[in-house]
Amino acid sequence: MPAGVSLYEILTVSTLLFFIGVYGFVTRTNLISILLSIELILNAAAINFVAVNKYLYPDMLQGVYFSVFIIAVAAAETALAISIIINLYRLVTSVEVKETETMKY
Amino acid sequence: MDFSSLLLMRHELVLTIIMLLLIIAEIFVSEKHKKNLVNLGIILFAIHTIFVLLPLPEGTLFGGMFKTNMITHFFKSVLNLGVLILLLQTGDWLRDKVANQHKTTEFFILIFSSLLGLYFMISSGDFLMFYLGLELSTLPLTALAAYESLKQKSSESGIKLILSAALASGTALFGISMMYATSGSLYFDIMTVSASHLTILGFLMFFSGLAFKISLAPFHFWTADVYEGAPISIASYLSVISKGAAAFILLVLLFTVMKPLQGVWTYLLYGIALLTMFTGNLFAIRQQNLKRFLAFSSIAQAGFILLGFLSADQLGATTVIYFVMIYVFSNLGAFGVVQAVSNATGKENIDDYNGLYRTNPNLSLVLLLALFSLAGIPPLAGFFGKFFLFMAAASQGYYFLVFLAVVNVAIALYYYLLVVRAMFLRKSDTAIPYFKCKPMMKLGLVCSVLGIITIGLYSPLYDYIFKISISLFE
Amino acid sequence: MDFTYTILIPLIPLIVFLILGIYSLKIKEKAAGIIGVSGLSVSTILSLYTAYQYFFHVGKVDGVYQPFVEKTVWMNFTDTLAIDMGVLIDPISVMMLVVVSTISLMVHLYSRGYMHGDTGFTRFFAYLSLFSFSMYGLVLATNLFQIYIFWELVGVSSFLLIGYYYTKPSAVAASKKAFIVTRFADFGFLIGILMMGFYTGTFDFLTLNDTAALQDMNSPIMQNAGITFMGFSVITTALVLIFAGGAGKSAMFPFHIWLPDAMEGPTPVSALIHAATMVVAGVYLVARLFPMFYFVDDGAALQVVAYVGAFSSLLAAVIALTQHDIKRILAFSTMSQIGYLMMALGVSGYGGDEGLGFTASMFHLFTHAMFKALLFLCAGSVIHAVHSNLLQDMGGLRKYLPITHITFLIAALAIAGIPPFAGFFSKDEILVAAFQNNPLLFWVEWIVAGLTAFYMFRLYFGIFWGKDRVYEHAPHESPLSMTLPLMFLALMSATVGFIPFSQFVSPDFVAYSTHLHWDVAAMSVGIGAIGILLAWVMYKKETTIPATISSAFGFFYKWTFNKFYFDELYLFITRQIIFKRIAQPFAWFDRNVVDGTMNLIGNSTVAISSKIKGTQSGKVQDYAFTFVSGIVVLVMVFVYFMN
Amino acid sequence: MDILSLFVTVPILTMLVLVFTRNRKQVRLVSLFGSLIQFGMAIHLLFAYKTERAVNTDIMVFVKDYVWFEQLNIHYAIGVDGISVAMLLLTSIVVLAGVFISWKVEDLAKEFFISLIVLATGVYGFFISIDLFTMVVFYEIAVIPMYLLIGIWGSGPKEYAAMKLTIMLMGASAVLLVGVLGIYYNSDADGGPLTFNILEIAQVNIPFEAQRIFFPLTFVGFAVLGALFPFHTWSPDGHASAPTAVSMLHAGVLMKLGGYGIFRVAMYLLPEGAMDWSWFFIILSSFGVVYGALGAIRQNDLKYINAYSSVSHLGMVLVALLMLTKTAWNGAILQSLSHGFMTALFFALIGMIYERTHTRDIMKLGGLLKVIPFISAIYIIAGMASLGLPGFSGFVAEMNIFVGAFQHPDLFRRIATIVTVSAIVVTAVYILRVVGIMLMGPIKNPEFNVLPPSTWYERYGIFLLLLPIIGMGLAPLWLSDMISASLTPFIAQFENIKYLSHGF
Amino acid sequence: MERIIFYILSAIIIGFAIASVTSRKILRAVVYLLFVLIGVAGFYFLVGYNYLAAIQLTIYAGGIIVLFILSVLLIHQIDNQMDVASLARRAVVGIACLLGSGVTLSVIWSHSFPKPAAGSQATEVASIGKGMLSYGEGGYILPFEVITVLLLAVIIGAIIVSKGIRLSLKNY
Repeated sequence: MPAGVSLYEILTVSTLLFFIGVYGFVTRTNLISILLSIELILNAAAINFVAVNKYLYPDMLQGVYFSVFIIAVAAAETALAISIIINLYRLVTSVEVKETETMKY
Repeated sequence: MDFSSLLLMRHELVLTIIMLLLIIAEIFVSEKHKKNLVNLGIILFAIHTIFVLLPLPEGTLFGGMFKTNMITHFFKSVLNLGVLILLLQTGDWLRDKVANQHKTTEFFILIFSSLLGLYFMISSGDFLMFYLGLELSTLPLTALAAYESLKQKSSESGIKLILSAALASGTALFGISMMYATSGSLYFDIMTVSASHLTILGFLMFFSGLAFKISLAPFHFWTADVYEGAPISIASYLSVISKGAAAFILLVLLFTVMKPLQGVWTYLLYGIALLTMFTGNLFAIRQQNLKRFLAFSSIAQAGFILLGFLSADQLGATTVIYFVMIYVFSNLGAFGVVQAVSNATGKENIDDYNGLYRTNPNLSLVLLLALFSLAGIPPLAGFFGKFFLFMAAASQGYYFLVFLAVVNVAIALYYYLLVVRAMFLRKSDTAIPYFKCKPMMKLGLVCSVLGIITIGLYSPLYDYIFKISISLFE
Repeated sequence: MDFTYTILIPLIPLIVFLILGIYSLKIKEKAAGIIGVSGLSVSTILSLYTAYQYFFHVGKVDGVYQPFVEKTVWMNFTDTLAIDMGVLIDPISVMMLVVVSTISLMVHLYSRGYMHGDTGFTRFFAYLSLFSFSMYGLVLATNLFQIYIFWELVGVSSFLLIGYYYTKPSAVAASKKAFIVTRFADFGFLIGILMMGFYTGTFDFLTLNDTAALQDMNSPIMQNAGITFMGFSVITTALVLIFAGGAGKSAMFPFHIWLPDAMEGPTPVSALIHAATMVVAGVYLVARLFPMFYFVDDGAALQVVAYVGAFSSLLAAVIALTQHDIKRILAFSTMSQIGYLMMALGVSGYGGDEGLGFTASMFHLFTHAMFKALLFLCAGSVIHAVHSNLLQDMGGLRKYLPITHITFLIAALAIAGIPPFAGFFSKDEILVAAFQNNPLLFWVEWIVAGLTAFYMFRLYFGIFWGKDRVYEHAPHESPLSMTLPLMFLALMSATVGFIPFSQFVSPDFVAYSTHLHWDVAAMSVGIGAIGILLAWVMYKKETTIPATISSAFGFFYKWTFNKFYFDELYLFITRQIIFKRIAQPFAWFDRNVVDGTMNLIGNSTVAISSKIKGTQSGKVQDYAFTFVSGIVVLVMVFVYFMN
Repeated sequence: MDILSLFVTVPILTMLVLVFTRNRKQVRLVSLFGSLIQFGMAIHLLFAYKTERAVNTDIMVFVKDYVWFEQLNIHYAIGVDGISVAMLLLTSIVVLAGVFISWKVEDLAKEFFISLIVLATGVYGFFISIDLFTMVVFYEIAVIPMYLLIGIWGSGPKEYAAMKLTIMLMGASAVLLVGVLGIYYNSDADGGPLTFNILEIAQVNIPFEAQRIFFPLTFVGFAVLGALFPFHTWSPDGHASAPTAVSMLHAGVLMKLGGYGIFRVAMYLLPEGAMDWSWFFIILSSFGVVYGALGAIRQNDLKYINAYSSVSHLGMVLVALLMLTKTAWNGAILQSLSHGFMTALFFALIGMIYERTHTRDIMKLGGLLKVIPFISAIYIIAGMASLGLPGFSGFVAEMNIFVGAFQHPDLFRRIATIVTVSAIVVTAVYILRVVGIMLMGPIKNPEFNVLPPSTWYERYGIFLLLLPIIGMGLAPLWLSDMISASLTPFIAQFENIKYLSHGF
Repeated sequence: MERIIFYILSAIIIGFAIASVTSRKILRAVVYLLFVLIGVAGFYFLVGYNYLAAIQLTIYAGGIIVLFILSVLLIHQIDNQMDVASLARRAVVGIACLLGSGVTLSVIWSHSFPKPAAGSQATEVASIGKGMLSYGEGGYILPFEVITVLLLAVIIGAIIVSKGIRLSLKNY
């Protein structure tokens, strides 16, 4: 493990990353950029798994494998989301979030 | 391990095979016989449902990643039954509205893969399988929610669902990583959960992921919009099958892995249950669109389910499973009628149902029974489920919670009666004219009505669940 | 000798009532008359036979009349308390049997002529039979609850008979008034019964009147008499409340207001119910419980009876002076006479000559029944002839209605207390009793005697003398069916005074003999004569004296003419206070406050639900924000506040 | 099949047959036949009970107990004592009369009778069950059909009334449910097993703290159905909008569930709670007695008048129950029965008058006695019965209540009693007001000069209800003895805690 | 030395993350995200999980980012400015996120992790591949199979969502 780098610092980075993602998710006005923020969140989780695995339970690779699957799922998710977004774009020629507020109350 | 033990995965394997068969059939069936694919899919699934009813030994596979026992087996069969009824109700819609878009097989494959995900989630032995099952059960549904790609609402609901789902799973992952950090493993059997703050943090974030699927307040907002936009069958699937499965797995996890955190999740569920019931009911009161209406009612129902968790004993577990089962049938009945009417006339508003009884008495009766069962009116099954839930909560002395819950029952009865009022009391010149239900739809509705009437009165079922649910506690 | 057969006396009218009532639309007038009269005559014969048997053969055992009781349990309350049904045969009940039977039979006969051709003839006879049944039951009652039961039934039949002309609003109003006022009195009666039952442990008259127990200070009854409830001795309170019930039926002040209006009923009814029988039920009730009234608390309750009676008689007599409706005049005279009876009971002692008041009261009840019924029937005959109730429309009728005229005169003399007519003897005894026990009351009643004579003869002269009025058709004497009862009753009124009553009726059932007190007799006859003379002077011919006097007493006249505004007072209380000030606000409160709260709960739920709809904004980002902040809040709660 | 379960199964079978009927004629005949059978069973049960009681001294006879949900200790347990037998008789008679009265229902006749019979089933089941769970089940079964019955076949603001009634009663059952659960989870106080069975719970000494918490819940839960003072508002609106037969069943039978449940569950199982709370509820209910009567004075709608008088009469039931003396209890049961018959009769008559004149406003009516003498005469008789005239059931019941209430020595109860007794005057006022304005007096509206006379089925319905009123009134002994014999276990419950020593 | 690298990496991650959620040009946002991902990959290298880092680079940087760019191009969003949420909204959300991260961090820092167990698993590709395909304890063949189904389902889903229009247009 990297000398002098404590688990706390890594977790701090991931936490910040997570909440930056959340911030993006909530404030962006464009569906695709919301997807970007989701990637940030997922990465934060992945970093956690790896770090925990490395620092605490290095004898098994559970965390690492988990991150691998996270990445795969993230890819699938993104693909599907983008296809839906594009479909929406074909319907209303826009990918603004405000296009998706017809159903409410 | 020898491969005969793969038979423990009978559900999953058979379902996968069916999916493959459907793909092959899709290739070989000619253009004009595409409609028959619907029947094929339903028949195959019916076979599957019956076949997997065979009893099954307990066991663990893949180094503890996949666990199966009587109760999971039973619950999977319940899900099968539900999906079967749902498919029966959906068949006509697929055949008449969709077949010519070459989407039938895909529909089945997606539904089945989502169901497969639920299977894996239910019998997952570690967080990884749990997470994959969750995703596998959610992502196909997002596609299905956006199924009617010509409708903006459909795409909108798809987007809302997938974005919320992604956020939820992201949060859940973050939580899981925290629990991994504190409890040393991702395998349910190995991990040693301790009630430290970090664990609580992780647990709460992970819980939010499941709460999203069960649509508990404040993680429920997606529900109504998605239901409204999605095809009715998908809304029905979301509210019945996936919600039920999620409730079940939550039960399993809380009662086994998270047992050390009971001090936390008891209060958590106490608060969440109240919040959910009130939110669901208060929103449901003023809904016009029946899909939204049912969405909120199902949120309220989820709130009721939580009452059963509070008595962390076998009776509570039994009651929850029992209630989920009842809920499956009742809700399927309601959605079935809505779907039948919407297929025939495209009307989905409560006001459109004015005077329905005088034109379509049988449909109205089915809806009446379903709604009364949801409202918890004896002698329909819903009453028994609710009463037992209240008993479970009261057994730990949460009388005040029970009181508020029953007040909610009264509120719920109010808006269920609004629908009944429209159907029975109101007279309308523009009432929906009489139309004949297709045999499949009939079959589906009859099945759900049978469930609604019999499950409550037939106590041996409860005893059986009680007997097999012991495996949660050893 | 057992008197079980006396059960038939009430039962026969009941059967008649059922027959006539159920088939009231089918049975024709003639048949109805025959059925009714024959049924009642059987009862009458039985009653007279009973009287004969009781008084002259079996009743008296070595100088004391023994009560006979036949009863059976009707309903159990507690181990001790129960309602019995049965007959109690003792002097006063037998005496009442005679009175009721005689008058009732006469009225039945009379009505066949009076009600001739009326559409509701059968119904009328059904009601009459119902009343007779109830009255008999009341008379024969063996215990407080039985008497209360028939008490109510009497009230209902009176209600039905007053409201007989049910299309006439005034009649309906009168019947309602009569029933409700008496019902209000019965409220007190019932409470009294309840207290009596609780503290004495029995409703039975014989047990209650057990003089030995009443005189023995350690007997349970007297023990309980010591208990006080809201400040008064419980038994006394109970007795006063029971007397209140009697006052209601007997139209004593302050419950008297229903009686004048009750004259809306057909005249025979007034004669039967509101002159002779039902109105004296109160007197009978007090007489029934006389030993209790006398012994408990040294007759504290009895004092109340005496003063209420005296005041009522005075009040009624004064009011009667100025009325114009002949039936109302008679009604007030009835009230005043019953005041006499009550007063007499009130001043009576117990045992031997002491019991004179009691005897006198019963005696006067007997005679009064005769002549007052006669007066009413005569009035009926007059009204029948001139089709009006008002004095102004009458005059000089003596030549048209000879029989009525004579009989009326006899009755008037009787009530005025002129010897040798019946009223003289009974009234004389009453005055004597008062004179001996309570001079104040004596003087009051003495004046009342004068007033009575005056207004009765004002009536007499007003009707039969003076000059003719314009009659649309010449008045003619009533048919025989009506005059026959008149003559019979006239005979009675003339003669019954000579019955040695004290031989039969006395508080302790011991026969004793009375003798005339010349001084008192002279005073009463004198005042009576004065009254008659005044009336002669003022009313035999049309004079201006009445007008001048009434104008002289302008204010007082106005008050008396309006019956001292009691009706208005009660009307004010009911309409203004109870209806407007209480019931109306209650109704409002119910609609708006109670029901309002319920509706408010519902509406507010709906209101809340539309308030919070904004949170379901349809913006997926807002959902996400709630999602995450929800987690954060939960974390904060569980990490920081729930350790 | 035991004799009691028939009371549930026969109506269900009737329903099933009704489902297959084709025209209105068949519907009528089937439901008439069914209710006749129920009537017969009730009569038979009455005599069977008397004979059985002679040899059997248990608290309940004909007891049957089938395990239903084993793990939850839920049984289907049934049994009757004198009280429930009387109630069953009442129910069967009123149902039969209701069928007669609603002979002419045109619109959706089949559905109408089916819902009517569902209601009846619930009531029967409630009266025979001695298991709290089944009791609650039947309670709600009985309540729910009211919504459809009022909503579909009602008049006036029927949707509002139906919704209000249903929601208020269901809210009440909410409170009740908490109470029942509370009782259930305290039924092991003596170390025994948890149980829903009333007879077994009665043997348990439930701790006082629990009793004082759960008594009010149970009491109020039932009392709303019994029209306790602040919670009575569903009843006027509901009755006013309901069709005739429904008003009859509702006021005649359904509202009796309240008093019966209070007696059988709240007071029998929680005596100390009853002791502790009785003062409060006595105030409410004795106020309600006068309140209802005064409320009736100012109403002009016949049904409103009757609804408020029901509030007053049933208030008397509650007062009597809380007086805690045997006689008063006896009176309470008798009052329930007699009010059941009387108010059903009233609603039947009101329905007939309304059918003929199409108004229920007494100010518009007048002199009916001349036009429809039969109905009017019966109305007067019913009125007399309702104001407690001797010879009718009302008198018997009220006297039992008053005497019994007076047996209780403490001053507070005395005053409450006197307040309650004062209602007899007010009752007379509003009854006579109606009689005077509507039946007597001149005919106000020329078109009411000729009205159709009463038909055969109306007469049958009327006599069915009138006979028991008079029967109870003339010969109360056979009934009141049967009931008071069944009161001993209740007495025992209260003597266990020496209620006199609690005092006030 | 490694420490400094770590700080640089985290600076890159955080900085570009912020940039990518704030930048008003979507393409730029995508590129910033790419940098973030690369930073994360760097971190994986740093902790010695080279295989994971490789996957991160290939799938994420290689696959997903390209997907994003393609879609951005597809919907002609390259150079138009995205309008941003109102200041108030951003402020509220920002504060909330700061609060959230504060809470989380405080919880994390207050938690004392156990000492790392000695010895470490071999992390070269071969062993990972074996683990990926073995079905015993610590074997990941089942998830591997499940993820294939997942991908299949997602592909089909993507197909039906996007395939809808044309055919249905033809049909309507």
